[in-house]
Amino acid sequence: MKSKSVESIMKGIFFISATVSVIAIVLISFFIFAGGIPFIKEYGLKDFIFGTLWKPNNTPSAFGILPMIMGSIYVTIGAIAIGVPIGILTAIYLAKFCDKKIYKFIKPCINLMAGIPSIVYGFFALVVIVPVIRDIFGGTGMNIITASILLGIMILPTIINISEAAIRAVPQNYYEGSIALGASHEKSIVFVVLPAAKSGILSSIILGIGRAIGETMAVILVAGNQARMPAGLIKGVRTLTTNIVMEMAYATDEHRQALIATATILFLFILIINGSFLVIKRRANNG
Amino acid sequence: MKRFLSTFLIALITIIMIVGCTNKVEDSNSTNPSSNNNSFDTNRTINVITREEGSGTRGAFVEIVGILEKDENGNENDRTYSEAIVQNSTNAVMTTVAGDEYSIGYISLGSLNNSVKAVKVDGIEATAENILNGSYKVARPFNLAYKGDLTPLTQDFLNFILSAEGQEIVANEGYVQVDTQAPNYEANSLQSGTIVVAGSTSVTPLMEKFVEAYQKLNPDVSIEIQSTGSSAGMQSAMEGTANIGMASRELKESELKELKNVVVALDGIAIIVNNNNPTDNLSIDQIKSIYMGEITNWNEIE
Amino acid sequence: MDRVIRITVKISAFITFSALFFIIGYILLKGIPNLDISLFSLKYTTENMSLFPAMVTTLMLILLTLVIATPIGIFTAFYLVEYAKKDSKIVEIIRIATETLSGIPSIVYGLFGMLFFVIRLNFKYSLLAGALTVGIMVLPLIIRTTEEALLSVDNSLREASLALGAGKLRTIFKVALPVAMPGILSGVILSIGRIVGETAALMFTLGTAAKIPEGLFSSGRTLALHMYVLSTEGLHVNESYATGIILLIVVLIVNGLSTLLSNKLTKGNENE
Amino acid sequence: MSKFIVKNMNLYYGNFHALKDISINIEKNEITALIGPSGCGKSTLLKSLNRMNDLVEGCKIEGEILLDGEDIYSEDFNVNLLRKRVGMVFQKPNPFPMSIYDNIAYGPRTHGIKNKSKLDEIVERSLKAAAIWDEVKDDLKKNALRISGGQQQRLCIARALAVEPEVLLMDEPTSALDPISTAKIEELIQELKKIYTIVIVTHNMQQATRVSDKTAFLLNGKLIEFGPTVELFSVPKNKKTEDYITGRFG
Amino acid sequence: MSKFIVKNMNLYYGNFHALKDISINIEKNEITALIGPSGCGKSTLLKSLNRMNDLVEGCKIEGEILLDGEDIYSEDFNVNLLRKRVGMVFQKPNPFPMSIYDNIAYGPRTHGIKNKSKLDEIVERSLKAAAIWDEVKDDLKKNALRISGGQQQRLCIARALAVEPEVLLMDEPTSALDPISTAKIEELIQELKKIYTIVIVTHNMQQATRVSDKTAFLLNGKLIEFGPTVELFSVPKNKKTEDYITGRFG
Amino acid sequence: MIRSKFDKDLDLLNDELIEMGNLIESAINAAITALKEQNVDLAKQIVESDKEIDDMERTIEQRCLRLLLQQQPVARDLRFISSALKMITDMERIGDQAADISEIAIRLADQTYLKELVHIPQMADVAINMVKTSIDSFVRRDIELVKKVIAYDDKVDELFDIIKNELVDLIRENIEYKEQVIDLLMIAKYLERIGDHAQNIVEWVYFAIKGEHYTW
Amino acid sequence: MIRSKFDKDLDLLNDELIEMGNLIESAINAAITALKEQNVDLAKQIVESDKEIDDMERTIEQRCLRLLLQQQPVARDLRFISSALKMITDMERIGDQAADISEIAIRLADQTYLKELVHIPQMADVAINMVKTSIDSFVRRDIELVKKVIAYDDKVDELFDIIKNELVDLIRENIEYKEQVIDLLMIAKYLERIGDHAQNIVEWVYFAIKGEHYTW
Ligand SMILES: Nc1ncnc2c1ncn2[C@@H]1O[C@H](COP(=O)(O)OP(=O)(O)OP(=O)(O)O)[C@@H](O)[C@H]1O
Ligand SMILES: Nc1ncnc2c1ncn2[C@@H]1O[C@H](COP(=O)(O)OP(=O)(O)OP(=O)(O)O)[C@@H](O)[C@H]1O
Ligand SMILES: [Mg+2]
Ligand SMILES: [Mg+2]
Ligand SMILES: O=P([O-])([O-])[O-]
Repeated sequence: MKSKSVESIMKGIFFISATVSVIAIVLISFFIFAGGIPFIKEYGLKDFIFGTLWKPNNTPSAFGILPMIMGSIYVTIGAIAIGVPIGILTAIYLAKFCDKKIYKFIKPCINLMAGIPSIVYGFFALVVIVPVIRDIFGGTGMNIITASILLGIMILPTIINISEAAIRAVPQNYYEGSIALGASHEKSIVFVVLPAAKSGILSSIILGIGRAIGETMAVILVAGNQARMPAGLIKGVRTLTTNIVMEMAYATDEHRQALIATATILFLFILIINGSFLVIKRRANNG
Repeated sequence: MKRFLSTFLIALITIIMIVGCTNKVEDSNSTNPSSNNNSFDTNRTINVITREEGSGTRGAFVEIVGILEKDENGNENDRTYSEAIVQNSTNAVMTTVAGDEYSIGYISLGSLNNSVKAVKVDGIEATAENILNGSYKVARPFNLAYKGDLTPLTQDFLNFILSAEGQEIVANEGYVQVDTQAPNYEANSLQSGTIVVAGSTSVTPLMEKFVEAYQKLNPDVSIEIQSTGSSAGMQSAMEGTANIGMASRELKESELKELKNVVVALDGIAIIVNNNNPTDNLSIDQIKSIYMGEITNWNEIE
Repeated sequence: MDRVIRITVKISAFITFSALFFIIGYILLKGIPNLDISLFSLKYTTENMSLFPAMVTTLMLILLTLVIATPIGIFTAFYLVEYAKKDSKIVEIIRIATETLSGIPSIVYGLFGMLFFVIRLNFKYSLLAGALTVGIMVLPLIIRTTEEALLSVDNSLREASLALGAGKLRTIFKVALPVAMPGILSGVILSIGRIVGETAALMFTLGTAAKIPEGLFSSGRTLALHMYVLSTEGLHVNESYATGIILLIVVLIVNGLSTLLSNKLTKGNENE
Repeated sequence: MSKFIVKNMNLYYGNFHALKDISINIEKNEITALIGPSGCGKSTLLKSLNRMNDLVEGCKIEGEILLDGEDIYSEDFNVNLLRKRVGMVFQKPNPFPMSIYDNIAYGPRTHGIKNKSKLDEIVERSLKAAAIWDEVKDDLKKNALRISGGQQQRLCIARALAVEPEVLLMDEPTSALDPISTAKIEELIQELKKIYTIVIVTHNMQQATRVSDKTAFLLNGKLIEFGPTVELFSVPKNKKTEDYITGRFG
Repeated sequence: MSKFIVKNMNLYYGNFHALKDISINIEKNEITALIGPSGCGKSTLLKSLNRMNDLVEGCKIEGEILLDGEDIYSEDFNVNLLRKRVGMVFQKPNPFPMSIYDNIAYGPRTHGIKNKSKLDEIVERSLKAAAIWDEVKDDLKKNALRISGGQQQRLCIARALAVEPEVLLMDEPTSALDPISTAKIEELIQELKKIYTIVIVTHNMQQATRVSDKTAFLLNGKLIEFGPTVELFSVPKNKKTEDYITGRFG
Repeated sequence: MIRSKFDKDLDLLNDELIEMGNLIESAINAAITALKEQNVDLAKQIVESDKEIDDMERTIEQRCLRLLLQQQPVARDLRFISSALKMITDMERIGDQAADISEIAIRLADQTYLKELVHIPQMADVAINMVKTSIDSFVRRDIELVKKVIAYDDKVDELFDIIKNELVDLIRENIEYKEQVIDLLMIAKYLERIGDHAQNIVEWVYFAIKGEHYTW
Repeated sequence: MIRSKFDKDLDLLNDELIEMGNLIESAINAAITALKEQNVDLAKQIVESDKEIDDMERTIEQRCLRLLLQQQPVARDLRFISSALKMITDMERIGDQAADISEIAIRLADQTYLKELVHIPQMADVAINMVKTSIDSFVRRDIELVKKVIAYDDKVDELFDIIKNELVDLIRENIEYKEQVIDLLMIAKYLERIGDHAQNIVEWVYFAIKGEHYTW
């Protein structure tokens, strides 16, 4: 039974491959936690998470990351508020309103948008968006709004591509069924097609949020990055990821550990967010 | 749909034109800095731009300007204005200042170009000579660090950098020599092998020049530069992933425990403002007040 | 109502496309004047600021990463879709793992890659460390898309193959895989996009040496890193923008090639 | 009385001439069956009656289709209203992925009915009319995708009825169903005839004989024969019709 | 001579008792039809004959199924070989998305035939046996998805024939086809009977009467009646059979 | 609920068959009465009403064909419909026979019977009984009644022979009545045919019920 | 190629009907010959072979029912099959009639005919012709032949009346032959019935072809 043994060997290989991501997660967790937990222990979890002062180079230094946690939350919400509706609506446009010729031209552009490195976005925002915001809102032009707009734009390709696929995957017969009841094209899409695509759209949002939280290189340039509690929409802000990326290059000793600990907290947040979305999704699928 | 497409294309063209034009305006500004001064509104707040915590540039800047407060217990407190925008690269600071008439920042002198304007500090222009002669105070060292004993190759490379030839490169690149009377480089023998240099992005451009010159003399030597940041450089040197670490700041105590360092150049720190900003000169105190948030308005400066 | 919907949709689309064209226009405007033949010199020097090594490194990294991640991703998907019992614990765990992986910010990958591959395994800054790091990063993408693609393969095709007396393995490779290919490919495209655009995770793993890596354990820099490095000190901003254009072109070519390939593959599969 | 009058209608999909000079009268409160080999244009003809063909790019129509004397393809004819008046049921049951209640209420809501008790009443009436009320009345909140295929199809009929159409178009409404569900739907169709005018496309000749009053036989886009069903199936006038219905075509 | 002997077979999907004490003999070179309402276990019974049920998680079988006297569920029975001997054709035509040629050659290649001219010969023979050779012979490189549904189904039959099975299992092979294609397949099935033993599941009672020699009626997993087709459809012995075939079930 | 239309149609068919059965039953009944009572009007009425029976046959035939066309009947439905299709031929023929008898009755109305009609009414009784029973067997789907009818047929044949011989004897004695005798003989023949038809009917009833032909 | 099985079955049905037609045609032909030539053997043979015709009827009937069951025939197929189903009753009855005639022939074989048989063979000719033509009309699906058969029927009825009167007259003169006369009368009646049946057959042929019943 030669073929049988080949079958079982391959099955073993497949299984081992499948464990790679688990191993990766374990390793990442290990290194990130191993790097972060000693510091957190020493500095005190409460002081670390709820401290509002981030002065790593002071003696004694202060490592409170609440400003960054809040900053991340604000900016992510802002990005979602901007990127999700526009992204989904654009996806609707691409899937249901756009004619073929335009689509053929635009679709690769959207894909291109996904491939543009974030620093390009960052400089673009710094040169184009920041002055506009400054003119409109005054101040430095580097603030939560700018960062949100930039992130909103950056998560567009993710949201558009996945949502569009989800919308296209909705069987045409739902749409036809609605049209045949005398509902207009627009109503049919909004009230029948979209709800039917909600699971796919939801995962596009999740991935979008992931990208928004994780994105740094661009945000650094336009967020202002002040390490203090967010002071308003038109004031600068620093997020967890920017905090890490920004100071990692110069951080030493405790400072460096504090940054890794920031990564640990960030990692925990990601786990929590993913977990809750998993639950939501499962609910949505069962409901 | 056709209509949509055409509006779209028109919009696109307009946008490109606008971007293009603003670009041109910028260009004309830079060639003719004073012509547009009249548009500068002195009643606006100062947009302060600083570097991130730990940055060599910032470290030198806050110390020299006196923003870093030290008390007798050895406690240090960086009192940088909390509303100051933090950018984490020279270029970001420059671009920000270039784009914001009311902003002020500080950058490595070696990176200065005409998109922004360097102001005099206490009436002294930021130039290599002025730093060398000590009249311009705001400068930082470019450190090279290594662990343990040097290999002959690395030693030779360091020798080259500190030689007259090496220091000439420093001067040519707009940085400040540490030794104007350095001896000539003596090639012991033709060197060969590999060196990994890692660290400061600020030092990197200079290091690239060193490397190119050195390789001209020793074609068999290959030198790899990792431009990952000062601390990462020190880390690499400590861990041995790099033979030489580069830092654009003083070494920390913990680093000094493990590493030996040499200063190969000084880098002036230029205080920059927008080209449209009529301000040409700032005193150290003014700079300090601006960066501590005590002066927040351009009209407070005189 | 209908008008409102229609107009909102169109306005949103307009916003998206404006943003997109602004960005592309920006890169083109900044980059085109700085494009110079010397940027394509074989060797990087401070004179030519050649982006050629970065281009080659980018391609090498893409290739190596895909060589590492694609089989693992596809095999994982095979396991999940074709072998594992639905709703079993293992599947659950792997799924949570992949979802989590896909949510981790790239800087965390960078940190991990540096701590594990570069330092712990002593790979130094190298192609391999970089490829492994971004490999893990794109793994969930490939797993996910492959899984979706496999799930969308009509079960009746598998049954047909089995009913002909073919074994499971043959069925997977000869029937399911070809049909799922376009889907897998789209995952690969996304991954390439991610690899090309990545900086944070690569800086501390691949390193930034301005040369073509001589081997797996040699460092290099991708176009995105090149851009980053050139721009940070503000000394070579122009070359950086020029690199941006090349990067866009690379992305366009890779996307185009993949679409072409996927069209070729789907041509065989499409209904009617 | 003719509900629909189709006069010298020609339909093109791009360059493809899908329906050729069709003239047919569809009588009120009758069931008209459309039969013919695959691709002969049955669905196309059906869809031209409520302008579902508008969704197809490059579809061009010439000639007239009058609904109660009004040309449904004239400029000022409201398409959405037309589709409200001329409901449609598809080959594959296609309930929306929402609750049974919402499925039925979808149409009325679309047409502006918001009142809860009014909606309740419509839902009940429609489900009763589609002979599925008893099976689902205790579970109106249930997702419509969780009922059986046959029930889904009746739900779709109920959904179509909920907007109070005058005509029901059915495109092979039972071809995806098992014989028992099919029988139920056939019964239902005959019940509905009392109130609605029905046009049904079917591949099942026996079904056409069972449920319809008139039958139209299409071939290659042409209307070959049209007449009372029993006559057409007993003594077809055209050789082609006979060949087709006796299974000797092709 | 009995090709298959099913003896007191019970089949469970998890806790669900899907087939209850089935005993049935399937004769060589006969066509046996399985009929019964949806969910009665027709497909399950069919699939148990070539162990396609192995793929279903939690599927348990008790009792014996003998193919030419050998228990196909015994430990040392090679499943792949079984499936080569007992071919299967599915409800929806499911050609592989490759060329017509490769579709047919897939099975033989699987079983180790590499020789090009041998494959050519098999392809031609199988396509001829499935009465589709004339329609595709000039275009064997064509993607199999680009031929019509009816042709696809015959292609699938040809594909099944290419591995030279002894038995052909068909699960509603025409339910997705139009009447004309259906007629062609029915003709074909009767041709094939000369060489193969055929078991066919069908929802179409007339089809069962037309094509089969014996018919088995299943209800709720039980074999209610089994006998010569014409007899079963003319004078069913069991009231339940009669109720079902006359459409009075449920 | 299922197939209610079909069932309704079948019920209708059943009712019509019963009605037709009643029609022919009363037709022969009336024909014999007319013969016995020499009632010309009644006889004429019967001849008239034969048209009704013919129409009935057409109606039923149509219905059967329509059901075959529409309902793809199998098993008992197919048997029922095809039996009906066959049965009505016999029923119609019985109607014809009754009309034929009535025509003779009209002819004989002004003649005095050369002998009191004994055996003919007797035979008629049996024949009528057969028809009645055959209809009953159909109505009740009753195999026993089928057998009874088949048993009756021998009686009819027997009676026919008796009558024939009797009539043959009568001719010799009443040669002037020869036409009457021949007519009566014809009546007897008709009655015998009616018996045959009744037997055919029950054979179809038997087939409809059992799915096989009656064998003796 | 399509429905070839069905077509084959229909062809078979057609052939069987023709064969049955031929059988009954030769049966009556032979019966009349036997009668004329007083050939007992032949007559017996006919009586025997009636079973064959009965079997044939059953076979055809089975086939019709099977086709109805399997093929869901419509239009001309349905008409053809249902006509066949009806026709065979009449054909079988013609066979019966031939057997009945043969039985009488056996009885009369040892008697000398009281008069040369003139009209009966003549009537037989017509009846045989009718049967023949009806079969032909079926074989050729020929409406003209149908009409011809229907026209013939009047002739048969006419001849029957002539024969009846003739026989009635004969009785008086040859009272001792009364039984023979009655027998001959019966034969005439049978022939008349054969004519009727032939007419029924063509009516079904007409229906099969035209889809409607023949109206006069
Ligand atoms: N959207 C379309 N574009 C181009 N041709 C089409 C389109 N829809 C249908 N056709 C063509 O028009 C003809 C009629 O199609 P239609 O769907 O009306 O056939 P049908 O009679 O309903 O067939 P079926 O029984 O298979 O549903 C076919 O030849 C088909 O190929
Ligand atoms: N994989 C499975 N797991 C659990 N139950 C199953 C599975 N497959 C089938 N069943 C159940 O077994 C019963 C018989 O299923 P089967 O598919 O054999 O029915 P069928 O007679 O083929 O019906 P149909 O005519 O709808 O194809 C059904 O009640 C079905 O719900
Ligand atoms: Mg259609
Ligand atoms: Mg099944
Ligand atoms: O600011 P750097 O440390 O990269 O020079």
